[in-house]
Amino acid sequence: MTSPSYVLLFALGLYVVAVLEGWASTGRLRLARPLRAGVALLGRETVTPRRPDRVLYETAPVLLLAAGLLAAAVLPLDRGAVSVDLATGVLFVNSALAYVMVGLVMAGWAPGGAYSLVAGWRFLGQLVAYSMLIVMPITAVAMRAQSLSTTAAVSSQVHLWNLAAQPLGFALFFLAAMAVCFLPPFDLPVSSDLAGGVAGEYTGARLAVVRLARVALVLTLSLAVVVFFLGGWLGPVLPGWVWTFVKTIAVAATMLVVGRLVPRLREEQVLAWGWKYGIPLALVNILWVGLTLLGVR
Amino acid sequence: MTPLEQYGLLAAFVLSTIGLVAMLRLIARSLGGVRKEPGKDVPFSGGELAPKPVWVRYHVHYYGFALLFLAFDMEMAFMYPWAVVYQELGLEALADMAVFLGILFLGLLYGWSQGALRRQ
Amino acid sequence: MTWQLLSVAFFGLLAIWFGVTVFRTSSMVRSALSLLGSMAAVGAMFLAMQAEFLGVLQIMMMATEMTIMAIFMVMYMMDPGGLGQMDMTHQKRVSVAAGVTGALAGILLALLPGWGPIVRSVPGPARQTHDLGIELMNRSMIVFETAGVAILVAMIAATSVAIARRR
Amino acid sequence: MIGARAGRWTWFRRVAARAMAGELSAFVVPGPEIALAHGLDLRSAGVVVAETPRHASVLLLVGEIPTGLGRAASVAYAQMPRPRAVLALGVADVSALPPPDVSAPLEQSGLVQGVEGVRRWLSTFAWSTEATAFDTEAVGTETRYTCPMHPEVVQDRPGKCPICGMDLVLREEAGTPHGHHDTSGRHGGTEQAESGRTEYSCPMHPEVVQDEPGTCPKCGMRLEPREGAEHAGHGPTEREGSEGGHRDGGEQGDADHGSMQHGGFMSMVMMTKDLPRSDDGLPMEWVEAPFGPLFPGLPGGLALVLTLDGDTVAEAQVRPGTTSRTLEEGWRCPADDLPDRLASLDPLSPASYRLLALRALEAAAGVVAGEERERARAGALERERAASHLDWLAQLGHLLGLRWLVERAGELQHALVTAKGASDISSARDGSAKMVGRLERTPLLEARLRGAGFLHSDRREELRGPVGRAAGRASDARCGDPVYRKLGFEPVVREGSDALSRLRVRLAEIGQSLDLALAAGSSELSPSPMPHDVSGHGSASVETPRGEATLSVHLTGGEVTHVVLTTPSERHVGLVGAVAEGREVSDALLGIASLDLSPWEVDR
Amino acid sequence: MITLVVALVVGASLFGVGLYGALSQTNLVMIMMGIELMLGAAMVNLVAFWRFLHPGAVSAQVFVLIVMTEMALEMAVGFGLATARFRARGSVEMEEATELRG
Repeated sequence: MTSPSYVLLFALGLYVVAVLEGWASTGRLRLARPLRAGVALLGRETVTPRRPDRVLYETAPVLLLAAGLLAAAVLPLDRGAVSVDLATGVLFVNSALAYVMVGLVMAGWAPGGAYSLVAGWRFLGQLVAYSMLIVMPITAVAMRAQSLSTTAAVSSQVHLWNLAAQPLGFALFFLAAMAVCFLPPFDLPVSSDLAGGVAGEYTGARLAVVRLARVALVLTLSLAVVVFFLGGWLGPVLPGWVWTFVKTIAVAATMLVVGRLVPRLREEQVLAWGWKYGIPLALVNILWVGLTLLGVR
Repeated sequence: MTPLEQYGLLAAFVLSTIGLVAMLRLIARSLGGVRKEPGKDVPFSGGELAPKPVWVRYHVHYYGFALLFLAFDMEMAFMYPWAVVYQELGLEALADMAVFLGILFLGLLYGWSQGALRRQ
Repeated sequence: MTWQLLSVAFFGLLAIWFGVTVFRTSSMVRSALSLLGSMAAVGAMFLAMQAEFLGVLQIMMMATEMTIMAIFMVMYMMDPGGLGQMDMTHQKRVSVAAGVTGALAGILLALLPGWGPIVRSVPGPARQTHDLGIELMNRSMIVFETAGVAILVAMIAATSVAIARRR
Repeated sequence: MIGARAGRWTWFRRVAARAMAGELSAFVVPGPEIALAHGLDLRSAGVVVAETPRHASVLLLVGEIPTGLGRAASVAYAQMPRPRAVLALGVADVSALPPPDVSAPLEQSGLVQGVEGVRRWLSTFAWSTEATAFDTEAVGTETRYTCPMHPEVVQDRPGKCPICGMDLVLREEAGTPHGHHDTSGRHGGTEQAESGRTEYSCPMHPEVVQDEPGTCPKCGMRLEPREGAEHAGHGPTEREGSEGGHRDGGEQGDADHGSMQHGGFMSMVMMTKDLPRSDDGLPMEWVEAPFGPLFPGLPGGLALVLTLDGDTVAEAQVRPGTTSRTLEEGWRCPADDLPDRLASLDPLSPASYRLLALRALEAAAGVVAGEERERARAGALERERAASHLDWLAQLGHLLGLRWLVERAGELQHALVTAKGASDISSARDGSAKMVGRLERTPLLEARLRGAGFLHSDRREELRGPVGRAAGRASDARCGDPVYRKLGFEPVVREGSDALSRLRVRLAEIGQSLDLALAAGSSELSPSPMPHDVSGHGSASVETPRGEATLSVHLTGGEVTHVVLTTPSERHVGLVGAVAEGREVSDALLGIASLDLSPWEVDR
Repeated sequence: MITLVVALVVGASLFGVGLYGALSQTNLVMIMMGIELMLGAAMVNLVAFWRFLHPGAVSAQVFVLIVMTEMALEMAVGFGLATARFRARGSVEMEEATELRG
């Protein structure tokens, strides 16, 4: 595999996730929908609110998209198939995802509307709740891999996937991943009880970018779940990249569907649960991994 | 690839994202501009024209969490290098980190007991 | 090496420019995000100087910290939107003088002495993280645990002053 | 072409227009709940309901649009990006809006046909060389300059704030053509303050100032005349009597008149010292944000205004006037017309009000409807109750982000509204039993709803209908009814008085009502034969889906001469503050939604 | 050599900007931003020295970590104080903190 093929594969993944998202949000599986919806958005006016913070308003969608794509760039699709094999890839995924929050806060503040403002600051609260839960399980993954490289994270799962080695970490990371890409029930920043929230003041081409960024985030986070916990490219018979692809789409579909079965959480609940149960459990997970690794030695 | 080339590639990714967005905006622009009309550029607020500026001092009710988070977050800076060498050092590393996390957890418990972990 | 020089210079300029913007804009959110920009540029400088772990860590930590800073600025500044274009400074002349003097002194110090031979080779990023871990667990163990105590103290201090007793 | 984008057709524009025609999303005015109540199924017609006009390409008008709502709709229309179409179902013409691009009758086939029409419209007029600007009175804005720190300083040219010396910032205000309570009241005050004319102000709400006598839009008290203040900077009046929370406009006005005149430094201590304190003791600034009349998740027409302290609601009130129509003056009518008139009062529960009118007329005329007839009436009433609760569930699903609930409740409601006979009703009953079961098994739902919209028990006596029954109060107009007694009716009572218990009451009532409707056999609202030219007085009450409504009627010679109507939502609208204040926005909205207010019953 | 000097110059300039901010701003929160910038400048210098003079000295990186921690802690305590002060006085302007000057 070569670099352009990663991009193509990722674009294909984006399209599939977009189709799945349409399915999850309208209940109909239509293959042409993302393309048609995208063109329809481009054909509509791109309204700018009166005297917004123009710089932040324009930057926010780009930042959201860039954060999703950059995080994906360090995640491997197959053995040796990774755009940028950073030695600190695991950490880099975190740092790119931190800018999702920056982008949403910008997008919430910039238009100067009450709904988006509330929604933007809400997401910061959500970040305070989930951030530790995304970081700590990844640390436990790095403990097994003895490295911060994402490829090493996959290689360390040859004998046992992290899903089995640290189920608690997987559960926490999965939930936190849903919170990062603000999927239901964590869709506070774009919630329908604030008339679309942060995305509410974006129209036309800008809205298209915001929606694309959301899809990219879902794909990236699913890929991250696969790489860190589901053995990445590991799997019998089929080529590695097919495994990665299949697993990623499966995780994305699960993420998109599962959250819709429960009501949207309140920021207060997300925060309290994240800190009172999430962080202690994440510490227990680290301790568990630490002890099992000692046992292995 | 040397590390520096890798960082260059990451920068190129950022630039191409910007390029992608610019291209989308150009396509959209080629389909027509935005007509200026009264009321159109006012943020939607339930069918009323926005009455007051909202950029005022905003009460963030989760600042108790935020303060704890600011301090607690720094733990990560130490945990990543620790995780890398954990298997090499074994029990000693586990003990070290247990003490460190124990100390931090005390802080968390204190905050909890003082009511930082709730809406203010 | 030219690339290294160019990128250090570029991100350095970016960091300074964002740093200046922090105090020039009257919108508080912009101000906080400019500081984030400055700090992220510093992180990029770390990357350009091949301190990968520190660079990525800096870019990550500052994102959350500076955005949290933004909430406190929006809470406690008089006019967070910067709508009124207020001047929120005092003793401007003294401050400019102090700032310029400080910067010039630093620059002079940087230019004057011969810094001795420059080391070309640098340990790889994976090695750096590993060494850092070993260092933290061995020689700098006390430093590391002290940092833990400092964090504990900060958490206690922050909550004990900031959290109001429930009415 | 007020909805088209300017320009000629090119191939790419054609492609885009075709894509837009395939992806219709509609902003529904008054709201999706009205569409459901009229028996429209938007989803099967291929329309996605948009949460904000910004994301919508169609403005879908359903049924009668009162003037106030038409104004709000025109604002929403102005905020839609072009190309945008107006699809009117059963609406003649809304004065504030451009003439509808597509009109169709108010029924499912009309909707389908209308959607087709919009698709055609998009492929013909999405781009047009004759595109014109949309500019009606309602969205006409006046440009004003105001001080960010002293909102009471308003003038029509740029400059410095006389109080603090800051640059004034531009802001547009809605044009105030006629009777737009909010803006005319509030901002009018400061303009007159400069001229020193006589103005009228509410003794309880000093921020309500207008230049003609009238009643306060907030509390309904009569406004008192007073002399306009000399300086723009002074607050309109003393704050005595405005309890705790009320802070609006001019109240912090003259706090630091002096300190600003000398030196450029503005004292923040002075600025914040009069601000209300939040629970944690921080003096923050509050923002007034409208969450209506057109807000997804709340019934369309409910002009809710929340004063936000961060993301917490400090104050909540419902402004009147959005759905008010000219019904009131027209009450004088032949007795035979009264049922129709009353049925058009509330599109959300027309059958209940028709029944109310029938019963009141019968009471006035001294006629007794036969048991058979009353049974059929009970059947119709219960059917409407179940449908109304399902409609409410769909709205709740929207607020909770439970899409399946929105869809399922909508489908069941649709099935019930269009049901032909007993077999349709019993299949709807089975379907709703399944849905209720699923909802009860939904994880986290209890945690989400418990405590939201809680009402203290000293409010219990004010509560009616399901809200009252969820507070343990078996208040039900059906209890004394012999027909219901025969059908074996027992009111559903739950304890808790919060959103969760209200949900439980309504869930139980859906099944109960459908059982009753099935037991009643037929469902029909037929009037009893009435003597002509009857005179007399009579009153009746009906347990509408929202609670007990009563009507007393005076008849003189076959003419209705005087009518007194009380509706449950009138009572409950005053509870909005109690359920919302001090709560986080989404919780407050859930609490308000759990009251199931009908704005149509509130302003008549 | 040049790169080192450039990095040091950047560090010095950032320090200057931070110093200006810390002195000129009237608001506690803004003063903290100045301090953050100065600490950032310190980190730039530390990393530059590590990279070009002592790449083998891991303790330099530990030092940077400690400075970074210090930044976060300063913010936590600073905002805690700001909250307490705002609650008590309704202002975090330094000009109004007269009782602190004695």
